[in-house]
Amino acid sequence: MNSSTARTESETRDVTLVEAVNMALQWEMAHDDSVVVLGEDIATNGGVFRATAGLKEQFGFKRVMDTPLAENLIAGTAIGMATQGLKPVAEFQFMGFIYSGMEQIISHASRMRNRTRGRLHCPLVYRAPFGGGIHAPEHHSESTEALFAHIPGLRVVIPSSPQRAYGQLLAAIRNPDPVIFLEPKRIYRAVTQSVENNGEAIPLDTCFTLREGSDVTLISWGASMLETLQAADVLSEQSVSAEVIDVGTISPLDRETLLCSVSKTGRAVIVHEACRNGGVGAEVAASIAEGAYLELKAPVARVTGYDTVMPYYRNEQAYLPQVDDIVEAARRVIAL
Amino acid sequence: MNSSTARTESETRDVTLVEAVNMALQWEMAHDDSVVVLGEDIATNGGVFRATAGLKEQFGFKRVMDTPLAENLIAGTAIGMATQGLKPVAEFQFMGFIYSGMEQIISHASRMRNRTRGRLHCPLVYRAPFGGGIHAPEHHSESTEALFAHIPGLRVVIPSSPQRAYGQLLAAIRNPDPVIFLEPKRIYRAVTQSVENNGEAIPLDTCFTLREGSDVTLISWGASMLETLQAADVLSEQSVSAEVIDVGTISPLDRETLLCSVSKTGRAVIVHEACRNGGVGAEVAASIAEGAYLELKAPVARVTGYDTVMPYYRNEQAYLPQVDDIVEAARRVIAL
Amino acid sequence: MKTIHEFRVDSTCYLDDQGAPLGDLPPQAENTERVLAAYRNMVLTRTFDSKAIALQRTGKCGTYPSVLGHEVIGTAIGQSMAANDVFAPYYRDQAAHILRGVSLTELLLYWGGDERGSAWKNCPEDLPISVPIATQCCHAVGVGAAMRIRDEARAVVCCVGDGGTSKGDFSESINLAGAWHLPVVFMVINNQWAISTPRSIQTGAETIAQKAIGAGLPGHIVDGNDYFAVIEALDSALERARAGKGGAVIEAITYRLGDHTTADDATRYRSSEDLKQAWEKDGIKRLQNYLHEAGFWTPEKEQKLQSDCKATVDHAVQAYLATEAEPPTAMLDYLFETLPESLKSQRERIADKYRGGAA
Amino acid sequence: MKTIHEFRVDSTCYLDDQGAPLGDLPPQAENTERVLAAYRNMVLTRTFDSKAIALQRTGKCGTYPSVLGHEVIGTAIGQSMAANDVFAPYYRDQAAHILRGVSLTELLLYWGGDERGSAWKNCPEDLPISVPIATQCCHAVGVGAAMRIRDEARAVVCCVGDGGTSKGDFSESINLAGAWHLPVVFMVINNQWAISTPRSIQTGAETIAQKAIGAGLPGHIVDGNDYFAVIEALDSALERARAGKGGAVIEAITYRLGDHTTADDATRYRSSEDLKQAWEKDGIKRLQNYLHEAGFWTPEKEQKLQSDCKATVDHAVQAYLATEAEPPTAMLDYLFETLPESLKSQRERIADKYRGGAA
Ligand SMILES: Cc1ncc(C[n+]2csc(CCOP(=O)(O)OP(=O)(O)O)c2C)c(N)n1
Ligand SMILES: Cc1ncc(C[n+]2csc(CCOP(=O)(O)OP(=O)(O)O)c2C)c(N)n1
Ligand SMILES: [Mg+2]
Ligand SMILES: [Mg+2]
Repeated sequence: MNSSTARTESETRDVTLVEAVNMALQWEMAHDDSVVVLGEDIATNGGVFRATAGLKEQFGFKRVMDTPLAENLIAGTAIGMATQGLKPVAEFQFMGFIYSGMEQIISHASRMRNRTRGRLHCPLVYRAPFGGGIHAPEHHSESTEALFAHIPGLRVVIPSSPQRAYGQLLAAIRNPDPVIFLEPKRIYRAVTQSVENNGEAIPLDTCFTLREGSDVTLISWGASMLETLQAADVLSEQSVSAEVIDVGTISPLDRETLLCSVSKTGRAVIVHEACRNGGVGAEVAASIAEGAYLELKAPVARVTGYDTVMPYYRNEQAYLPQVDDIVEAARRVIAL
Repeated sequence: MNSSTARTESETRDVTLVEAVNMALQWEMAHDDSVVVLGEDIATNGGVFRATAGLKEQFGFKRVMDTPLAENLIAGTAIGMATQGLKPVAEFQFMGFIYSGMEQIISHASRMRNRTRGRLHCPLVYRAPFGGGIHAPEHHSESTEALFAHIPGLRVVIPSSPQRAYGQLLAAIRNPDPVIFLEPKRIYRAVTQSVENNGEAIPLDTCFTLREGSDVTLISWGASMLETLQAADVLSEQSVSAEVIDVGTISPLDRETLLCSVSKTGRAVIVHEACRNGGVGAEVAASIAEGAYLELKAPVARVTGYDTVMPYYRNEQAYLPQVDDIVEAARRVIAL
Repeated sequence: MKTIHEFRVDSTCYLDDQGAPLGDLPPQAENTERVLAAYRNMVLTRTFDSKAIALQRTGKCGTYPSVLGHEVIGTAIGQSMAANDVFAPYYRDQAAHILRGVSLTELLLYWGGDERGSAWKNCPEDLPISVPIATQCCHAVGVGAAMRIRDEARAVVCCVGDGGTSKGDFSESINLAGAWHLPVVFMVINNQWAISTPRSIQTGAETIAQKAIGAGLPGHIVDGNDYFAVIEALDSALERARAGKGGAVIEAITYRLGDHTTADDATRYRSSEDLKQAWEKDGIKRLQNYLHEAGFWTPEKEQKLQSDCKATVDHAVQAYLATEAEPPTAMLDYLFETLPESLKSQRERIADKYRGGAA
Repeated sequence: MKTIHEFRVDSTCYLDDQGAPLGDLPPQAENTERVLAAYRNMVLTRTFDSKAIALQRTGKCGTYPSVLGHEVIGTAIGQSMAANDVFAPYYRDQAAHILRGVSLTELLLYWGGDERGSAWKNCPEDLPISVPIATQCCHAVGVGAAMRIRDEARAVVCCVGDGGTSKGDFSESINLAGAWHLPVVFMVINNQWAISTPRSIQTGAETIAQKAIGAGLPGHIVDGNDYFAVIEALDSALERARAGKGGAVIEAITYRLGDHTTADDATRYRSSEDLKQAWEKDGIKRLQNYLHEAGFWTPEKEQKLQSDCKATVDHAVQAYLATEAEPPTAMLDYLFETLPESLKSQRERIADKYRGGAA
């Protein structure tokens, strides 16, 4: 399956998260003819966030497809393609518009392998930018990753740095099962990182310990890793040593890394921007409370969005977890 | 709004859960002209489970509407009706077919009031039979209540007895906000109970303590209340006193009742048939571990379905939580 | 005001209700072997169908959707498709499945609550039975797109019921087939009912075929109980599709002669009069009469066929009933290619619990 | 093979690109006051539009979708609707909103990230702006059904873009309107683009109007830059709808003269040549020329109108800029009619945190 158009050589570049996504797509399409991309405005326009820029020029309309405006169709078409051995990477323009694709995702993508006892399977990736904080209109700020995390048969992967975005997206495309790949658009261009464009994937189903510490474990994913890391800095100035974990794949969940860390620190603070009730933080908290019961020195704290719709942008910062909130929660569990 | 066709008088009957649903619909349609019902096969056929039997005959096609086959349309049409002051009760034939309505439910029904700052709202009920154990084909056994519980602006109500079905459905219809009303079809006809057809609603947003006890709190909802109550019997034979709580409304969650009970018993076992990862049990467990940290004498246990697709019926019992599993979990937390 | 576009919906029928030709028959009628094979498949399907219902009634099978009234259409689908075409079925396509190579035992396993009923050995690329209505239409265009991306001369047949055409999946998919010139033939099986909901409630359109117009596809109606009309329409639509000339919508008109499924009681919502009239159009009887008149069929052959079919079905039923349930651990073994770490303890728990067999 | 149904799609245009009548005008042309009011609304809309873009460019407003090229259509909608009809808009309907009574300040609040921008005081039953494409179509038929259930002589106008017609919501909804004879007029605003996706990629159908055929509704095309064509089609469709004669689909053909939104750069995907040609069909200029020629308009009136519109817009902008953000607690105050017990502590937390105003 090595494409004749492959012309990518390993090079190291300083890139943003969204550029890393683009780089991974470009690498994999160049090295595997079965990879195709589809979605709204992804070909000629290169995607509204430019994640697919240049792909149409390099790989042509046959492999880079602007679809009609129908997310249910995008979700289902990708499934059909995948059963034929293609590896479709389908973009939902914003996570807020993925819901009409839910039936296809839940009833088919996640079940095709199980339903046919392995006869057919769905090696596809559904990409969607997600999260708030960019002054977007309503529905453009969703963080409903919990809905997907609850569906057996799906992987839900969330990168939080350019390097991880590159490596996790390659892994997601190569994974023989369906992956929901949620890109935190608030940090699409927040930082650049040097990424070697060498086609090396990094593992899924694993947490990443970004910083070691001994007093408390701060656990997050996606854009709020930014505030979580900042909170760790603030805590460190206050002589609190925080371990920071990026969950990376929120389902299936790497409970082992989480439990190891909490067994060491005895305390955990989970940070996510989705609303609290039934968020992924609930599963993480429940799992820690079950698995590290004896080691826990305080209840697991959750710093999350409120149980309401993300406000329009004038009030969105009041909804999003802030560095102070995380610091305060950490100090609270440590004080117990 | 008193209908001229009202001809219902209070009478007490022994009814099944599905009959209680029918009775509540009939009562409310007779007493409030703004209540209409719609869905697939609900009028002439009276619903595939007969929940709407007789309504077309009594109230006519204008208020009892067979729709074309499109769940997204059903969900959205009900919203349009609701903004006009009707109180639609829309049936999804099985929960497994609700997913194409997700966009309407998440993006509109749950947000209309908030979006318009109270100018418009959605006094509607989405009914769906849910859960496994009736030897049904694939997709007919879903328990994905967690997906709805995570959506701000929705109420998710689950009756577990004929009396509660009657009273909770009346409350749901009268509630000025959208309610997802999930009917545990495995116990649609499991027992009869004497229900007074008097139009009396019972409160939403509240747990029901079905049995008092002192050693452990067993928490469940829907069909698995059956096994949970049986487990309490078994435990009682073993001299373990179990308090049994029917959560009733899984969102918004009545944490107070749960915390009071666990503060007393010091132990909790949550039972649900949905898969474990990210199920409502996670939120309940996390909330208890947060709110009753000092009183808890053992980690909160969860007895749930496995993290996979509900198997086709030859193996469905191996998936569903059994009485033994609950008893075992209770004994385990008590032994700690 | 000027008219800028005009559209037509045509309808085809070759045999009258008794099976007598209404005029010239299409070339397909000359292939006697194929016509006879079609007839045999229809009878086998019907034999299987009544057996499956009987199994359900005696508690040996789960809810089952009778294919009564769809045998002609499914048979034509099975015959017109090439082995390397892909079938995107709905749940009432037994006649087509049989010709695609799905075994009767597999069909029974599926409706008998066993996932192995979809692990089809002989048509590995066909999509499994799709229960959520119309969702298979989106898969069908995805498969068609894969064929186009690879420049293959293959095609897809996608079945959907009259009810299913009301669901967005259908219109979104035919629209994509039109926009991308995909080799997908949509076969709408209009059996007049969606459970209890009559065709008149599904849509205000005079025909379902005309929905093709909004997608820029040709839409055509055939008598779904007339083998020659159905096979001709399919042969030519598939030929066009494989040749890169795009997809089509065919509306095959028939009547659901049975209950919706074994869980349904159709007498609650339709008259026995309608049903009786529909039986008079039965496509199997029609083709049998035609074959008789044409001299290709005899009562002896019929008797032999009936007993052969019965034997085939009985054999499949034995195999089905003899199939042990999968071990409960199977519920985790096919979810992912490799069981994730986090699920291993769940699998162990199931294995421990059911060591020595399911409960 | 026999043809059993035939369908036509018609198209209407009264004024040429310069605003000269191509023949007889419809009766609507005789209502000079209404025509002049239409013209004024178009100019006001365009004045508002450039101001909103300017506000966005200077950081005083969020992402904003220009209505450039849609003014004629929106104005005709606003005029043809009765006060007690219900409007189901999409997000590019400023011209119609203004006539419905939505204030310019409310429009700015909405795009400026403030929910109060949808708390419309003057058209309390109109549906709010719908961002998820085509979803409003389902609400529209729900509203229409409520009207029918109550036997009211009212109607609904539902707007959707050319892109939106690819989404199942559209076909499901027009299908219901056809099946239930609902008083809903679907106005498809075909501006040739869905962000970067040209009309040719949305569908293989020759026109969008023909999608109506599959729903059993009349489908008609109008020149969306010809006020007379649009208002005539709407007046008559709404009259029919209110009289219980069912719904309709109107395809109004125009061109999106601006970027998709202020976040978009249309030069990436379309040629300046096309854009230039589209400007030559501009409906405002056309109507202005017509009014001039007909003797109803003068340069002085034009100058006065321009400065009135500017003043009106400036006034609204001042009010918008002077509006303080809601307190953060508002995020919980409208979620339910009554705040559930379990959310009270969250509201208190917000109140504590932002005591004395938002951060
Ligand atoms: C999305 C979805 N909604 C509802 C159902 C329940 N259901 C099963 S079959 C059926 C009717 C289908 O009618 P039609 O498409 O005409 O096919 P037929 O059964 O007549 O062959 C319904 C409503 C389903 N399977 N999927
Ligand atoms: C369901 C959904 N998918 C995607 C989007 C993002 N989006 C916003 S506008 C738009 C294009 C709409 O085109 P069209 O319907 O033609 O309307 P126009 O903007 O041209 O007026 C898209 C894809 C959305 N808002 N909703
Ligand atoms: Mg049917
Ligand atoms: Mg457009």
